[in-house]
Amino acid sequence: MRARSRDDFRHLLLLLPAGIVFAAFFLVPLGQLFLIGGSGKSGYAGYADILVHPKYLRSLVSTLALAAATTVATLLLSTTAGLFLVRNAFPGRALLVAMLTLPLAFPGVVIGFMVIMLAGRQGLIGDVTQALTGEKLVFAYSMAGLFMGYVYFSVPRTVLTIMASAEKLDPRLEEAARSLGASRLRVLADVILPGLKPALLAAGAICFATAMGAFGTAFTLATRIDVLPMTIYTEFTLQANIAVAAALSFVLGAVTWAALALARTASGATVAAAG
Amino acid sequence: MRARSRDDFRHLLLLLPAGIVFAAFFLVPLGQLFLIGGSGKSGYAGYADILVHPKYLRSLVSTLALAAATTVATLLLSTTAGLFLVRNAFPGRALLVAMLTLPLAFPGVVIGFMVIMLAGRQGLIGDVTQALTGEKLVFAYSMAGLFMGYVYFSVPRTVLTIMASAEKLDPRLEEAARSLGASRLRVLADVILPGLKPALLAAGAICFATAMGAFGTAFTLATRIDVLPMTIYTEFTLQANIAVAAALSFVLGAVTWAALALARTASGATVAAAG
Amino acid sequence: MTEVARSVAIKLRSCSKTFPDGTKALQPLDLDVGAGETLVILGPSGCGKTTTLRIIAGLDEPDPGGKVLFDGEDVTPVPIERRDVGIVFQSYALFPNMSVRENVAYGLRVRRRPAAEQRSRADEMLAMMRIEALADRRIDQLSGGQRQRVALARALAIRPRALLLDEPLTALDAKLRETLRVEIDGLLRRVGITAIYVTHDQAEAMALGDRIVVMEHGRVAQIGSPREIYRAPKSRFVADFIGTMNKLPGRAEAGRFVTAAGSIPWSREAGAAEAAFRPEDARIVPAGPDALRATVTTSFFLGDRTRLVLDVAGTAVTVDSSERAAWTRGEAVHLAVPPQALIDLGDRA
Amino acid sequence: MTEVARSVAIKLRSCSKTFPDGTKALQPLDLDVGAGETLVILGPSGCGKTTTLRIIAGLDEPDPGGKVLFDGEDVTPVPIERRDVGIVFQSYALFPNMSVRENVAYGLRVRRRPAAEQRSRADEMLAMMRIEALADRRIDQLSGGQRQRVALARALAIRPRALLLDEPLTALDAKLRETLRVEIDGLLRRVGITAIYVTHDQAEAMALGDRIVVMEHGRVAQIGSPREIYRAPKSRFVADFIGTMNKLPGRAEAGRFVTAAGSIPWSREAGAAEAAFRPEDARIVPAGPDALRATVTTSFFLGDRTRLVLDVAGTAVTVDSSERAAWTRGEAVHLAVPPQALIDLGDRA
Repeated sequence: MRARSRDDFRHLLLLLPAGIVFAAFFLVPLGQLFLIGGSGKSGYAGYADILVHPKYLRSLVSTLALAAATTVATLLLSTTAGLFLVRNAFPGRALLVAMLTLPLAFPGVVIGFMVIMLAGRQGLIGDVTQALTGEKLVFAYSMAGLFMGYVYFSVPRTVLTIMASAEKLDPRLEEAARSLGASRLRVLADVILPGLKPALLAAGAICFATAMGAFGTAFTLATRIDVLPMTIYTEFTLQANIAVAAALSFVLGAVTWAALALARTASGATVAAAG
Repeated sequence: MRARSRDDFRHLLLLLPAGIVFAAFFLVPLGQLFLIGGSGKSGYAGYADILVHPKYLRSLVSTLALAAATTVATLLLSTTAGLFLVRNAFPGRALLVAMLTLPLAFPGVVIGFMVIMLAGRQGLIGDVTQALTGEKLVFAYSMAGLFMGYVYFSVPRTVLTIMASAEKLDPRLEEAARSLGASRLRVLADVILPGLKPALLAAGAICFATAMGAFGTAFTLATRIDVLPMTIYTEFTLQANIAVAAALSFVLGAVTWAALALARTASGATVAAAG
Repeated sequence: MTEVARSVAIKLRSCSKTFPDGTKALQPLDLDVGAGETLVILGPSGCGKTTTLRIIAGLDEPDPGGKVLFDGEDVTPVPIERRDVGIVFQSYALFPNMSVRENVAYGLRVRRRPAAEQRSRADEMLAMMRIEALADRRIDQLSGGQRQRVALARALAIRPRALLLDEPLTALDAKLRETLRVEIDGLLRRVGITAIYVTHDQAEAMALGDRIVVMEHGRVAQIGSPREIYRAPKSRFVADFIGTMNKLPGRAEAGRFVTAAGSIPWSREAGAAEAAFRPEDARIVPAGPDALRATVTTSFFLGDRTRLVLDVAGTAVTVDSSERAAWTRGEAVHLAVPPQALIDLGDRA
Repeated sequence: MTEVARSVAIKLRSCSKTFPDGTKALQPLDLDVGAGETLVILGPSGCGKTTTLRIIAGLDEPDPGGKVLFDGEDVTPVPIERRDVGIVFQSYALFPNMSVRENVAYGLRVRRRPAAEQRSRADEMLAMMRIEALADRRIDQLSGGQRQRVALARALAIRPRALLLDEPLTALDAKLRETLRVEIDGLLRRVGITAIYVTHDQAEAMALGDRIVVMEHGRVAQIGSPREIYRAPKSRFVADFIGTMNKLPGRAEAGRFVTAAGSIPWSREAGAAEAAFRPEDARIVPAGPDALRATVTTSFFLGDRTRLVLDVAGTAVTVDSSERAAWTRGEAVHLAVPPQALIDLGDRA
């Protein structure tokens, strides 16, 4: 498909108008978003104001922290589980793997709903802790609940990615390392984890992007949770502060896009975010 | 990694507790969701009630219709654009492809926000149509706006998937078909589209699942839009109708999961949904 | 005998090819292929052999001024869809979404022939390739050898004017490659179709070609029958590329070739020269006036012969011996090369 | 000479292997490998050759009762990490996240040797494989042949007690395979390490092995030197697997072997028999009392010889001729096989 003569594609020129419409379709909203972000009282300095205004800065920092924590926890859990599932054949393994994909089918609202059922005021965790310690543990309506929901949502996809990658690792690599005297732990550190690196980067980036942008879960848990998508929603819908909402949106998009681009460059793979 | 002696993995048994916690972590919330779905006035018949009660049925049907329409429109647009981008080298191509990934970085709330900026009361489309026809076209606060937002969000990922797949098609297949006398259109129908089928199925399933479950966009556009995640939110948070919300969640999850499983079976690839 | 081919004579006239990045893949080339002839284009990767094939097929256009003629008719502007040539690729290029029979019938389906004709013609082709039993299989159920047979059947089903094969055996393992080589040879001779066969494997080229075109850097290095190319290579490149060739530096003088390890008879004009010869033409002999002194470096038992690597005054020389004797490393031996086996590759550089 | 190896004698005693699904991959096997010997295990896929290698390496355990002895010491329960053997795989198995030098030094790094020693030892090994210049390359910048040289250097850097090679050349192309085969042969002889080399390629086995173990269905079919195995195959399987073997049905009677196409001298006890012989042992001769009548089916010019396929009373017989004559399809010829070249594969089934 590379070195073909130009006129081979004469008929494909017909697609050019489609290409232009397509580019416009994408670029116009983005451009407009950026322009509106600079349309507030302080003009384009509005972008800088975000970093100065404590309310917005807090929202940005806590969202980043939440996304980072979710990513780390998800990768730790998923790597352990993924390696375990690839390396061990046990009855029910296929069923377990199939069930892993179930949470993927639930929207953020339902995930939030599940968090409340588990860690809410009438939740299972509350009941169990009350029976055990006399005190009711309730953390659904906070960052901890959001963290739990995001991890719950992200682990399945990450486990699947890691399993697919682990299955493709050449077992000979591991055997060669062992023949050279490497212990199990060294094999893990020197062979297996480096082999999984592209998958870990890709899955981590998607996990991070999802956690940065998810809204349904946060909204279901509590309207007071101070993450960026909630702040944007509040500024836009409830306070009609459109310029700030646009600037925040643009910053959120840029941070997420940078994370995805970084992972893409590091892993060489195509990484697509979920929102 | 297959035929290995059991004790080779002695140390991996240490992971077993992690495996059990992991399974519990996933299955408990799902199980509880199902139980709560059957805890309403009519018990497990509550699941059947969804299909009888016009309000819920309407919500289910319109969500399905929206998701299906989004999927079809996204695949049509993305296939055209993806093939065009793979087959044509032009200045700025790399930049265009990089920009394609931008919308992936924006959460649903921001997508909703963009739709309002384009097709809302003060939107660009309204301004343009007023100038041209004297009448202002406003469709942001309806299913049409939601459709536009979802397509906007889904096209980039789908284009990337289709481009990756199109680049892997063996150009010799196409050349063989041409040597046998096939015209361009026949090559498209007999060779290229069948070759893209797994990618189309996978991308279509993710697109469908995303459209089924997205909440932020709908919530930003209008609280009156009657899609399933909104209905679930309303029943759960505003009307405290927990059993109905759980039953609706379970049905939504089951439909989405079935679509993903179908695509997975048909394409043989691992398909993961976004929410 | 099934009617399979409408063989044409193919001519290329000053066909060159420059890629968009400016690389000259092919220097202006004239080539004549007789109707029914099997012509093998042989060369290392990047020598322009595949480009030549693609120009004949109509997949690439020659630079302006180049012409492709089928039986005298100028087909240069005719796209591949209407050139009526069968192509077989290294990667098989079978349609994975069709059964074996549907693959073979595809050319007729495109031509809107009746379904019954499509089916009978496909089955006839499959029978010719002796894979009737596979007609209803999916492509991914076939082995590499079976796939290439299907690809041949598919290319021949449209009664092409020529059959073009681009490294058809390269993806197969050694044993299968040999089997299929014999089959393709039989098929091409039976069908009598004009065939152009591109390969980098000299054994394949020798076994299959009526004539061989050896290419180097976008130019023809030599055209000739397999025997001519093997026995009388015109250049160092051809000599090195085809089979194993020993090259011994020395001086020609007074009807002898003189090296530091002794001299052997050779009538060539006097001067510094390089004598080339094939491993199977040299013999290990008792010491004598017409033999060179040598030391055994290695010996490999290859079953049907023993391959010796000798040190002849510092030059490594390979000799194939069918004798049942065993040699040991470091053993001193004597080497004779009959004068008629010596090839003159020109004066030493 | 670099100190490279601490060669051990390896013994297997009644090692069998049953896979979890019940397949018997290996029947109880006894095997003795001398210190410094190169033993080639040869056989088709699934014959148990790789299983045998993995048991010696410590990657697989033999079924209970089997024992692996290194210089008399029972290493059966010793895991591969402490068995001190070097392994080279078909897939190279180089660590892609390390440079060439880091790969070679890895075994010493694991053993916590000083950095300077790691580096000097790695460079010494790379120099031995003549790839010093590649020390700082990334693995994905290397060709297949270079990768396998790095893998050899890495395996030898730890001064292993034995070197185990699992089809090390199978992933390379024909020309490179031959080059590297010569190199590995030189290396093994120079280093004098006990080497066990698994392959399915008989030419490789013949060229490299001090002794060859031919395996079939998890059992040893024959053990012997390359010459013994080629000249005196003990079974039909070995005869078919090593080189090309012609098999002609007939009757032995009164010092002759009688076929429908004439008879040739052969002293064997009378009875229905099958005479086997190698393509290079038969000769095309003028008609005579000790020659068989034959018809030419095909002839391939292979450069150094011509391969003829003959029809001898309905049986296809392959003959290699180094004569410069040309034969045509259908030509009647006569075939002589010297009696000492005839191999008796037992009475006809």
